[in-house]
Amino acid sequence: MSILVDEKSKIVVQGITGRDGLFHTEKMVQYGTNVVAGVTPGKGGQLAYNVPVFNSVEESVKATGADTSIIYVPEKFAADAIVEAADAGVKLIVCITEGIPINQMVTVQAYLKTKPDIRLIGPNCPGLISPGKCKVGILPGDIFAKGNVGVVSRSGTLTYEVVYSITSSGLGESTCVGIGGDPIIGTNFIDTLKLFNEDPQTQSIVLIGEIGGDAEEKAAEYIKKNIKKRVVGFIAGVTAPPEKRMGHAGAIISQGKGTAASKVEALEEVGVRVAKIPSQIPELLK
Amino acid sequence: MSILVDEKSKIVVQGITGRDGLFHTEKMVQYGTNVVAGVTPGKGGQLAYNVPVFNSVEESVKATGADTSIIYVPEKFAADAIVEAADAGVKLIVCITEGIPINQMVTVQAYLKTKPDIRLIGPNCPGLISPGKCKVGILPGDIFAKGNVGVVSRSGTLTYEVVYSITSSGLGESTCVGIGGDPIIGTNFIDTLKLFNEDPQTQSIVLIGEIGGDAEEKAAEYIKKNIKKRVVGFIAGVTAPPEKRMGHAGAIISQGKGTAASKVEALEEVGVRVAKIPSQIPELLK
Amino acid sequence: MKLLEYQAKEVFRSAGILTPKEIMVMSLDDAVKAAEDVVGYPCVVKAQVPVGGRGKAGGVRLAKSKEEVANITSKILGMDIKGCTVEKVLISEAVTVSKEYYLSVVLHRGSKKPMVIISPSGGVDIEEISKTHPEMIFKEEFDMILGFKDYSLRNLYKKVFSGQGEKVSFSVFKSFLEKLIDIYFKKDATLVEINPLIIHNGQCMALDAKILLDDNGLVFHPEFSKYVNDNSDETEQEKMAREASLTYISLEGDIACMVNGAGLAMATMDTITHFGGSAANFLDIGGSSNPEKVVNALKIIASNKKVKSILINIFGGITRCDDIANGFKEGIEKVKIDLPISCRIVGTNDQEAKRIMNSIGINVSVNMDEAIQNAVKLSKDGK
Amino acid sequence: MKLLEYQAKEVFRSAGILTPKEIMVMSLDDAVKAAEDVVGYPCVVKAQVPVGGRGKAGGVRLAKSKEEVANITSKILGMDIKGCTVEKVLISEAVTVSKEYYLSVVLHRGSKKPMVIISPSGGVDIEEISKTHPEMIFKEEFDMILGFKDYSLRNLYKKVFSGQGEKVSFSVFKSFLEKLIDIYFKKDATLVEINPLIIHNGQCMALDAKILLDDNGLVFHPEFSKYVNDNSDETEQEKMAREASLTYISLEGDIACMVNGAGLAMATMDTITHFGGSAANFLDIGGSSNPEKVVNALKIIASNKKVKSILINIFGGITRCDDIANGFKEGIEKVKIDLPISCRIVGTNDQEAKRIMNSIGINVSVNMDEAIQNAVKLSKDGK
Repeated sequence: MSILVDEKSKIVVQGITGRDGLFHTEKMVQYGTNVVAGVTPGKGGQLAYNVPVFNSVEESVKATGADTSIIYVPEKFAADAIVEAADAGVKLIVCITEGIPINQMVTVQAYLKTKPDIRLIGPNCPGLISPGKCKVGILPGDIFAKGNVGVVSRSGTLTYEVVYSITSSGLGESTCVGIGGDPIIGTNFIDTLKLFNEDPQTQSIVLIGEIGGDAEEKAAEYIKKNIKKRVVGFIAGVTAPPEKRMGHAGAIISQGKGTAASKVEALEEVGVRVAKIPSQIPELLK
Repeated sequence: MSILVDEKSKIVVQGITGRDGLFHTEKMVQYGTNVVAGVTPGKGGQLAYNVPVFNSVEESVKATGADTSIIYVPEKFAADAIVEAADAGVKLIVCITEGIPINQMVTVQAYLKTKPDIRLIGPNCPGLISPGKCKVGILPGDIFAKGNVGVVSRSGTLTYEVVYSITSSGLGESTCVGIGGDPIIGTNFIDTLKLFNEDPQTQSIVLIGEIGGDAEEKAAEYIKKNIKKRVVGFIAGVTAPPEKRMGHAGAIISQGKGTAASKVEALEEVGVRVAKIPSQIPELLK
Repeated sequence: MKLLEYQAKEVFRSAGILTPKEIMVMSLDDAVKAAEDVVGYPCVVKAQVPVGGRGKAGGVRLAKSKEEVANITSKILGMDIKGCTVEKVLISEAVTVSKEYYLSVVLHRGSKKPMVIISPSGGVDIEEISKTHPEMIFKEEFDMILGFKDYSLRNLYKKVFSGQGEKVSFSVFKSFLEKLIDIYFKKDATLVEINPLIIHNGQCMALDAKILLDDNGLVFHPEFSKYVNDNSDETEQEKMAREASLTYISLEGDIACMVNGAGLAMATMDTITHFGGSAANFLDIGGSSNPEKVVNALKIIASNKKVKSILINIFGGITRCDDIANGFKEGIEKVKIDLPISCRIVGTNDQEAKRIMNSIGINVSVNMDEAIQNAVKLSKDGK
Repeated sequence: MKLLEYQAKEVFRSAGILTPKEIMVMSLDDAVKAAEDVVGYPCVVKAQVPVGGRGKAGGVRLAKSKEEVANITSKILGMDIKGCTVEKVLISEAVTVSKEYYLSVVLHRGSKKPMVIISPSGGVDIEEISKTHPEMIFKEEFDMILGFKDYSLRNLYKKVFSGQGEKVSFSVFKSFLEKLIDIYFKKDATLVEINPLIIHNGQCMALDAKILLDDNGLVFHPEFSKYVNDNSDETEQEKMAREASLTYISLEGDIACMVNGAGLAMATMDTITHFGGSAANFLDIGGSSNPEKVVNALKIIASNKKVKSILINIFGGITRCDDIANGFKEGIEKVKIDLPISCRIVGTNDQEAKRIMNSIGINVSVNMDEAIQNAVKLSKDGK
């Protein structure tokens, strides 16, 4: 099993002829990912690393049956690219692009709410990987090993660090999902925990959070009620200075949540083993 | 059976203390409809024709479990009243109010699309009735008889005329739904045909259309593909002057549809027996 | 409510939409003055009427000099176009046209939202084009959350503006569309139409303009009330009806109808025709039981000299039949009616209504077909 | 980016939001002139700094005469408030306040849309109120299709404005909220806050103003670029980092860190603390492999006199480790570094990186804990 992507996933790369798009298309194909199409308006008919390029996502889906899109287009056009993918009927949209204005994402999220069958991961995320099957994103493929640990993380390189230590310890991953660090993201901790809980391959789950927001606190509530598998956590930012405050409004909304202490406490309270430093995670999984 | 409303439906009347709201609450209660609550902001705690009045739909739903709302509030507030009902969680909203600006309904419809479990009937409609069980609207109860004919209509008094002739002929109705005559309405012919098709009590269906739009033409396509029961039709406006045109845009969109001739032809083509005058309907049903 | 061209263009200009330089005038002197002092030559003299086809009727003509403006305006002012007398003309700058586009934002019932329709083949033949060359007509749905979708609009733009003619940039085009949709929503319109749209110095310009306003929305727009008496191609009866808040449409026949509800009124007309008669009007007295409305309705239908018989068809629901009867009785006392009357009343309080009608010598049927057949007979007896 | 009060109020006024009469000045003379010529007495002298708590620090004071304005301004200009030197003051009309409200539009992560927060208990204690009297805080979600829902807003209005104080009508309140949300979206803000909001002659008036702008949106708003250098409570290193497009936050410790990725950078700081050390900064060099960024980063961390050792922690992914190493080599050649260095590099092209680092005499570890423990040790050896 594994979640969200596997060897059957058909990937279309939006922005395939850009610098990042082309580079990572190569890496994804080399990993064994089934990249069936690319999209760059005006460049339809070309090939990019042997992948056929189309003028629109709709054309690419019609021609190839792509069901998963990955977005590398610049931040100015990325929100629109998500909408285009959603309209074209792909089921999973992974947006790597960093720097999309937050209120553009507010609008896109409201739009996606009208299309409940479509899942967005990101933006500003490293993507996801089901080791040995499919890599959709920018994660370095060689640190992963096929295994039974599900990893979900708000962070990028910290995820690699954690996975590196998991894999080095002799364990492997079912799927690793980088959900992204922006305030407004598509798939969240809870969505991913639910999928891992239902996935037979996944035996334990690592949740990597960081300061800010209350996603970890909410995940803790969800874990308490629903998750039967072992969950190990790590929260980055215990020693970080407090987040820049969103005026009084930020304090009124957060009511003390959002600090690393609050998150660690919430997780430990529901039985999650929280590592003090990343290298402790493998032993907590055992 | 019957569709949409029956003896178990719990009705809340929005605008119950208004002239129309109060008058028709009385008529509905006298018919045997289970009117459990009324709403008029600022008049919570009062009784209106022995029905408890609440300040908001939410309060009324919490207190009474109302699942169906009927709206009699003035046109200026009616679109907002639909939204309030949808937010409060009633499943069926019947909006009687006439004169709601069209683009307010455009906005409300977009909002309702995000709440797929909620059904709107109207606006600018007479409501619906399942004879002998429940009347939600302004239809004159005494012309109906319990029976097996499902009636769906864009019109108001013309519906009464048709029902009068059906009932006078010795037949009766399962449910009669007035879907409303505005350009933008909630439940349409096709939605209602689908329900009638699935309803065991309904043995035949009467569809009452009129000139303008292409709802009847679309209904004909749907009937061809899906409806197994006998359908009898009537289209008002065969001799009416052509509708005031929506500029060139109207002609470009309609492409000749919208006339009575087009509608009659479309219906007859799929086997619907179309009456020339309302009084022919009962014999076509036999 | 339909705005006349010059009124729609006033709305356009306040929204920042480019139009030719132009002035609306109501007299020959003002027309010449407008051309001489402001607009210049050549200019176009355009009849301002609420009906289509004015071009083919000779209501739009080019003038190259003071004499031509005077000559043409004097011909157009007072001209009859499809029953409307021209009282206003627009003296409009004659702009060089390299290519005519069609553009509109219109309510689309099917998708329940506004739709943009655009074609690179604009001009008077657009409806014909839409039939013979549907591939030249492009449509774009407006999304209530996102507005215009960039990717989709770019595709549209490429298709529409890829041909011959002066160029317009994507961002100019997009911001122009946004102004149109803004007008559509802010003014409670159901149609905002430009035909032809042209590209002039890299900008979109509206050479003509049509706006249909949603009557239900007029209450929010006092700015349009000054136009209400201005824009109607209505008959005398229709005008009386509008002032009395009744829905009345003049027809060619000789049986005057008074019905409650639009659907039943249309079905009544259809049934009249079915039985060999011909309706003189469509009249919906609405759901109210206000007797005064009935009095007014009676006045209006009786004022039509073509009428040979009167048909009353009432199905009481909210409408109380006795109220209708009382109104009718009052009306008959105020308005001298020499015409034969056929009456059908059924529904709420119909027994009381029957008593009242009988008291003024009118028989009441409960059967619609019977009453209509009677009205048809009465309309022919008099001939 | 945070706008200062006077900047936020400029935005408010262009959106039609009422504020007191006020002028921003940067000198004593201008302050007196503003009070004398425009604002009048009494007036309030308000320090313009990008940090909270200026009131309690004495940065907001009432002046009743020319002398008081001069006296107070001279005290406030140049004052230090939480590390920020006051360079600007606002001379503001002293408006009669019958009651203080709190109002903000803020991004709400949970619901993924903006939310309105409003309280009839505004003023400096609003955060305390939100804890002790949560029932005095009202929230209203903005809907991306409907905007504000009338029924819901009416409920809110009744609750908030039912108490003592000057009255405001529902329609004035609603249109005021719509202006705020308009600013929120049109300016790509994540917070628009008014505390206190007052009712003045039946209108809503903003006595204070705070706007946080989304940095990702600044590219669409050249109108704010003039404020960029103005609004920062940043240290010298932070300023250098901003100019080099790096994310740097000054901390109190003595181990300078250079890490790629914010999460890993935080985890690195946490691990330093775990092993008994203390980080001198947060520094994320980002996902790029641009060697120049590494050079700049090195310059910045080395310029902090408190630093006792340098820790490099790189996990290559998109970032190529050899690029980092090359940048570091270049930096070491340009910037004289006397500090001991602990280095961990792993990931894409790490072997080449190791070779380069070795060539300049730096050992490379593959183990993060090991490198960090080493950096902690190095930071203590020097003491």
